[in-house]
Amino acid sequence: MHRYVARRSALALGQCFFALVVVFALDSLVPGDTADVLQGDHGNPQQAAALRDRLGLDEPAWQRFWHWLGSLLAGDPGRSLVTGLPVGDEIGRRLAVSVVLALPALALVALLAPALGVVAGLREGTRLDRALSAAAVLLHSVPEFVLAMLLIASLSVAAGLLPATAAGLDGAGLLAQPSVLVLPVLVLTARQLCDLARQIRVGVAEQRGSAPAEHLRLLGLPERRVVLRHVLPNALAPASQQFARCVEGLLGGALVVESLFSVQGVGTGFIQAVQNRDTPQVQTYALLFAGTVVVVNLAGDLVSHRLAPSKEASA
Amino acid sequence: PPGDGGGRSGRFRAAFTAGGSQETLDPHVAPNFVDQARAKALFDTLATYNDDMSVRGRLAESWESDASGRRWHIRLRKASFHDGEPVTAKDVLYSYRRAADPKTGSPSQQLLSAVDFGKSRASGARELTLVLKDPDFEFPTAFAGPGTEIVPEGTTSFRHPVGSGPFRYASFKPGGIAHFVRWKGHWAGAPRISDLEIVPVNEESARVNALLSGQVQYAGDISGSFIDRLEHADAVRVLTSRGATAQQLLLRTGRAPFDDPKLVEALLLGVDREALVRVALAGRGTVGNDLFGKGLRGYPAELPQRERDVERARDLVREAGAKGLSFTLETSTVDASWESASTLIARQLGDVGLHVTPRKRASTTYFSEIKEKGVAALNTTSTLPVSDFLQQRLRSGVARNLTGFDSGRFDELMDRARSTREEKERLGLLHRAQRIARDESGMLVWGFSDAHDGVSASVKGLRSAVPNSHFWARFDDVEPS
Amino acid sequence: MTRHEAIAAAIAPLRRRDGSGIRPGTTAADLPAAVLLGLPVLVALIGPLVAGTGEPPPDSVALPSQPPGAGHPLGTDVLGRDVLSLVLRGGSSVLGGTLAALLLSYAIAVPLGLLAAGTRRPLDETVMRALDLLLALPGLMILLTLAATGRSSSGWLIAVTAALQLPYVARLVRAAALAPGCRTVVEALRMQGRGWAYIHLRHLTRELAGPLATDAGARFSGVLYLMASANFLGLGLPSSSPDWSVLIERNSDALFTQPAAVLVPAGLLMSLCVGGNLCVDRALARRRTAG
Amino acid sequence: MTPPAPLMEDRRMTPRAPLMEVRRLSAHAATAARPLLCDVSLTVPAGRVTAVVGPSGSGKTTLGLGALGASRPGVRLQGEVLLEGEDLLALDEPRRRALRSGTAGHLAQHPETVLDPLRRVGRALRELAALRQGAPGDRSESVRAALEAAGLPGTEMRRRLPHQLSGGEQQRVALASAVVTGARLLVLDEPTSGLDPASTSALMARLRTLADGGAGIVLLSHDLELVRELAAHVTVLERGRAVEEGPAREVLGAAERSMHPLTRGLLAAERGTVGMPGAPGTRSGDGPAAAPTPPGPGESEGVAATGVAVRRRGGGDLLTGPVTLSFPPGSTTALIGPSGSGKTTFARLLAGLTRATGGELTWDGVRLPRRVEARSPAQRRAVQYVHQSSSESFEPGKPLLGQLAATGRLLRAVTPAAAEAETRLTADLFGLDEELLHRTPGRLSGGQLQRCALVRALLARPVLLVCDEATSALDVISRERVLGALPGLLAPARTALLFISHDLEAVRRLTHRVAVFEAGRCVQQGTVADLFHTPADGAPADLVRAAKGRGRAGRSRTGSAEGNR
Ligand SMILES: Nc1ncnc2c1ncn2[C@@H]1O[C@H](COP(=O)(O)OP(=O)(O)OP(=O)(O)O)[C@@H](O)[C@H]1O
Ligand SMILES: Nc1ncnc2c1ncn2[C@@H]1O[C@H](COP(=O)(O)OP(=O)(O)OP(=O)(O)O)[C@@H](O)[C@H]1O
Ligand SMILES: [Mg+2]
Ligand SMILES: [Mg+2]
Repeated sequence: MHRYVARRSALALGQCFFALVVVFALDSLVPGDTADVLQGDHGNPQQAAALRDRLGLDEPAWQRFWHWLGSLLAGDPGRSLVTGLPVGDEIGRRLAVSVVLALPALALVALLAPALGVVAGLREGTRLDRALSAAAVLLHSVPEFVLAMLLIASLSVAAGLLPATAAGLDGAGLLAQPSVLVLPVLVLTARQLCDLARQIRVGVAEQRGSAPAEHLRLLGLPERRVVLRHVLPNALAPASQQFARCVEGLLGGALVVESLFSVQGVGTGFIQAVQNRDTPQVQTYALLFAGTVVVVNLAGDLVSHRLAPSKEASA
Repeated sequence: PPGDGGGRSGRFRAAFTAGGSQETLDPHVAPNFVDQARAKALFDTLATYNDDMSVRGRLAESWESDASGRRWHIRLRKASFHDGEPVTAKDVLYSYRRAADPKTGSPSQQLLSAVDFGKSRASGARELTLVLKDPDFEFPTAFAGPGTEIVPEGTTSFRHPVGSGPFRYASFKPGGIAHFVRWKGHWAGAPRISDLEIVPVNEESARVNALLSGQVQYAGDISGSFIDRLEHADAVRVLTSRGATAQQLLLRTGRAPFDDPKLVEALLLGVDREALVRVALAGRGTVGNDLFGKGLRGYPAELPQRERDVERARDLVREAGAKGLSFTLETSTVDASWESASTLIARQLGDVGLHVTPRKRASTTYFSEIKEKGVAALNTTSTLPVSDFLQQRLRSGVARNLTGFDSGRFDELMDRARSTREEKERLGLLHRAQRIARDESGMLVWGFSDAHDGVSASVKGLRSAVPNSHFWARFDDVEPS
Repeated sequence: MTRHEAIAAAIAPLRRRDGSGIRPGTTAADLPAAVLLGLPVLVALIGPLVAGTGEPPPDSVALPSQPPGAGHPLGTDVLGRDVLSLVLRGGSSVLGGTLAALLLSYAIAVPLGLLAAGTRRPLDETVMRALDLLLALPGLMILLTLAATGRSSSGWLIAVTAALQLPYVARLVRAAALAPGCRTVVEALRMQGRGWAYIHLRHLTRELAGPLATDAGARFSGVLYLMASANFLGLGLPSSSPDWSVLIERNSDALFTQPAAVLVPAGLLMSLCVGGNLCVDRALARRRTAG
Repeated sequence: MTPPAPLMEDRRMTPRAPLMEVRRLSAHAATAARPLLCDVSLTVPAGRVTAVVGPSGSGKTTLGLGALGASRPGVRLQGEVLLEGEDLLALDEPRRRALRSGTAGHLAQHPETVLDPLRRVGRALRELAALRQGAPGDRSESVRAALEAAGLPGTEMRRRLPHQLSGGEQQRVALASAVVTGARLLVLDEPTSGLDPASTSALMARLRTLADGGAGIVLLSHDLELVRELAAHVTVLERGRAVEEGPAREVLGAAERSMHPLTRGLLAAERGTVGMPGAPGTRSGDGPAAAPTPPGPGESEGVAATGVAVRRRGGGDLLTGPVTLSFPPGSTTALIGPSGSGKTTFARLLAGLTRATGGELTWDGVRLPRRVEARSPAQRRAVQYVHQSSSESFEPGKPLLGQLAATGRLLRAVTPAAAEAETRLTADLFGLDEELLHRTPGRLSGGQLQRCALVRALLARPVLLVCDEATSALDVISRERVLGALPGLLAPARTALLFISHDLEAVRRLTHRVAVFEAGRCVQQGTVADLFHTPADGAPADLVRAAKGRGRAGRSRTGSAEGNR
């Protein structure tokens, strides 16, 4: 086990590095640079030259990459080309916001998905199951912006119950005003929840009739215990991987939600960095995402390793 | 809670797009609306633009030139910075020199680079003379240009900016809310609201929702279908400034196939401007006549409207030997209307026998890309003084001449106009130059789209105005309700 | 070893208590699902015949985003086109594109996942870690790069969309195939001389049908909207295409002024997803009772 | 012992009140023409063992499940099942279960399938113990007692996951799970099928103690020896009908005294003098198999294992080995040894299903790849393995005929029609009706499936056939048929046989040479006669002693059965 973890961790470093290289290569394939972005439709060649000189954009691309990598290893991911501020601060601020948003969503998913999945799976084929399944798929297939806009229009604009956006709030601001979180978290949760709940539902439906479950029933174990102790663990083993997907989805993929609610999170931050051709930021975000993916997957693998028997007993 | 912080407490919140902003309070680096709104609150300029882009004084009480149009004498009004120091001629010289430095990156760098700072002098605490390298009787437009704000002499850091504008700096986090408070010592009288917060909200729908739910009292830069929604909401008013943005189709006259004037003319005749305004702008705009600045000072309003003539256009295409020619039309999401405009233009030109494929490019680097690439591109320009526009976009060889228009006659007329003291005569020359540009420059101005901002119905004191002009984002006029 | 038998128990053909199971065979409960699924498919297939595939002439262009009214039973879209005729014409591309991307990703990911779930540990690690890499790359970055470098045809979009799904599907397949992979029956088939293709593609994919079908149901809408937003970046279909997902994205700003332009195509897609998923559920349940 | 003392007293005081009563129970499957059970009645008094015997496929498992108010999918029950006076079939599922809870225990015929693969033995048992015992301390004690009752003393087993157990160990863990609830009614379906003789004797003793403690036991078994030893009352089933019932010593006493031909057949088969008419290839006589003729010139040397060993991934050995055994053509080898001694591991290693970590496998001197995937079709054909849990080795939902015939098609390139004909023929030799072959695996009994698995492997005409407990699920008649038919089927291709079994009788009859495993080592190799006359110390000696002991017990059965009552 320890050897496995060590090997995977070494691999993880390699993966992150590879991701950085690819992202950098992609980034340099895209025409234009930060100077172009900053100039927009005004500005002139002299200004552009001065700007490139100041930002160090006239250095060859690979040299910039190595410089950045060097300073990263020294613990400093550099300064944003656009704002000139330390990248670490900017991303840290946005990460705090994303985490404040993602944690409640994650908690909701972790609680509700098994509950819904189990309820529907145990009553597979009944009207309740069909209703829950239809609702889940419906929520999953509504375009996110439609869902968000309808919620905002009804709950914030018309009823005035909840704030419509999180405009201008940082992580601490969000915590101080939790009502702001309600709608974004709801929209964010809806999709992931449906995904996970449906996977658990099939798992439960398959497991509830399995031979071990039937055996426990024959021995007179109450259904609740059969479900909790046998059906659920067996159904959750594959779902743990899906849950890992969820974490990634919540951290990075919450783009639509972040922009619709004007949440200053890493999703929109990354998009902005890419659009602004802000290489140090893009690279740092890439590292953040790659790191998250790798760690979450490793965790998912270890969990399912614990939950499910190993693949081969003999070497 | 929603609706909190309305006018009653004297706090006013305004939402703007902030994507791509450098997130600095340096007024000389102010490319975006949000930067300009922040600069307008903290700083003053020597002058501002009226609605027709004529210039009116602000910090400058008066200005006049000598007979050559080279030496401009300026008198400042009595005003002071937030730290109590008076605004002096030295501050003006320092600010202008800074903005004229290409390293600073001011949008008005080109305008101010006309000044010979070696010869320009402060002739008193509130008087100065700017000496130009070349005569220019239209020079005062530079006093009102964006990025020409007056900062105290020697300022290099804008962490805690000091200006002479109606609001004082209170706090600002990059990417977050800029909080300013009323400055009682402003020369034009203190603003009526006590606090101004400028909130960055990038997504348009979020700005609209924030406004509708009362989280902000002002939402800048709203386009397209959201206007309909706001117009139907009781709690909200829409400030519309007509024809604020010139919508253009740029044809590279220097490159094949548009090096053939026949083809350029065919396109001018083949585009249905009215349909474009009706559909792409949803009727919220006016039809263009292939010239910039409809309704502004110096615009030749007497020219007849150019109409679509499919037959003639088709003939011209045939004559140019370009039947069935295909080319790509560069477009982007820079402007909300381009998506439809490009589709529609492609279809309209299909009628005259041309095959046009829109090609979308990234919005942030769009302008630098179309400088290098492509033969046809969409473009917008927000309101500027007409002479500045002609000078900067259509003279041969200038950096922002995107069509490659190169006409000795045009350049000569422009030079003569600039050195003509008599205003009427000067404008006459500009008219003549514009006639040439209209037919030959390859710049097809098909319409002028309206600009919209939303405000809460309860807000008083704000009026609609084109961006760059005096009344746009003039939050010191807002009355607390 | 015996572990194989024990693991088999976990996934063993599933026994159901008498009477509690649902009855196999088609019942009235299938009808709503079939209708939900059938309606959009029908519109997609027959719509073009009804509406004709050509673009309407430019002078027929009306005001954009008009609510339903005379001449336009469903109003107009942001380009001033008749929503009804767009909806009738825009089904096949969305279904075709999404299905193509999905099928492509499954065609590659299922064998990869099965390969990883096989007995060769190094192979497993290589395949899975390589796919992790794909997972670690921001998909948006790839799409933007494609758009910026001019590789904007539908083929590229489908390929990239499919590639972006690979790690997810492969992981799911691997996880689900791990246990059945060492089932006694699989060993027996191997000994019987059955080839890799038979065991994996026929036997194991049948075992995997449950998780896979569920995943595909959910993934369908994900891919759909991913491709729609890629269209918006300038990839794949032009933004003037009548494609349902493009229509939704394109008219999103007019949700409140001209809801029909968004809600009608979205409704059709939702009906497709819900109907499809419910049918899958039913089919799986039936298979379980029958097995 | 498991049931608490006061209860024991209770039951003793009212010995006549039946704990459970099955009245006119019928079972129908929608797909079967005739009922699986037809009006079967059964009374299970407390403190007694009631046995049900009958040939494979006669409905024992169906009856066992029915006695608990349960049934397999697709099977409907009719009649009354009274558990402590309440009719289980009239109740809804939760009430039925509440009634069973802590009262009834069931040992499934295929215990490997009913253990939760993700839960460690100890935890799974503790949870069941909680049905009866409130305090955690008591639960641990119940678990300990149950494991001991099942013949798995010590705490080591508790930490294992089911897949880390050998077949016999799984069987005993499943038994522990049936008794740990403190059940007073135990339905045991083939409790000894995977056990070695020593464990069987131990189990017998423990079951007797349980019965003495007041438990009512339904014993479904084909092991007549066991039934005679334990049961007071026996019911003989044939094709779902109870054809004979009565006190065990009378019904199973002597062939001559039995009323029904089936019973007579069973008893005759037990003694090895088969009276099943028209069974081709049967071979009477109980002498050991003849020594194989040595390979002729030019004939292959067969399959051989040299110094093979298996190490577990986390360290530790499954097969401490190294084991060296060769299987020349025509040879018959038995592999015996206590449960958990590594027999299955060795067999799977030969088949390429478990990878050897050391040593070499050869066929005709050519190295055999360690993994079955890496073997060529000819190599796969050469070594065929019949799984210990053969019932799990079929594709669900597909008719068996096609599945079995595929071997011939794939490994010997026979035409499908010929392969099917061959399949039918071989199946018939083992007593499998053609009609059965058209069913899907879920609709066959355990013994029927076991024979199908054997047929499938035989159709490959292998060089070496490895049978892992190939007769464990068979009743005496079927076993007799299989043992009788096997040599004839092996002869044409001079197939070598490796026969893993706990059934020393079968070993003696079928094989010439024997290898005894103990704790992953091969501790004795030699002819069967050698083993019986001069067993080595340790496992061989124990096995022989246990076998002889059982034989003696069998012969003095009447007395012992009577002595009990
Ligand atoms: N994955 C595993 N991890 C740990 N121990 C294992 C594992 N698999 C098997 N064992 C142990 O290895 C030993 C040998 O098992 P094997 O199945 O070969 O025994 P066997 O001789 O076939 O027994 P039986 O007669 O009960 O079938 C047993 O003690 C078993 O518990
Ligand atoms: N679902 C079904 N449909 C049709 N026939 C079935 C079904 N289930 C079982 N059978 C048949 O019912 C008969 C009784 O099966 P059961 O498993 O009870 O036999 P058994 O006495 O336990 O046999 P064994 O000793 O081989 O385990 C068998 O002939 C079997 O083929
Ligand atoms: Mg049975
Ligand atoms: Mg074994």
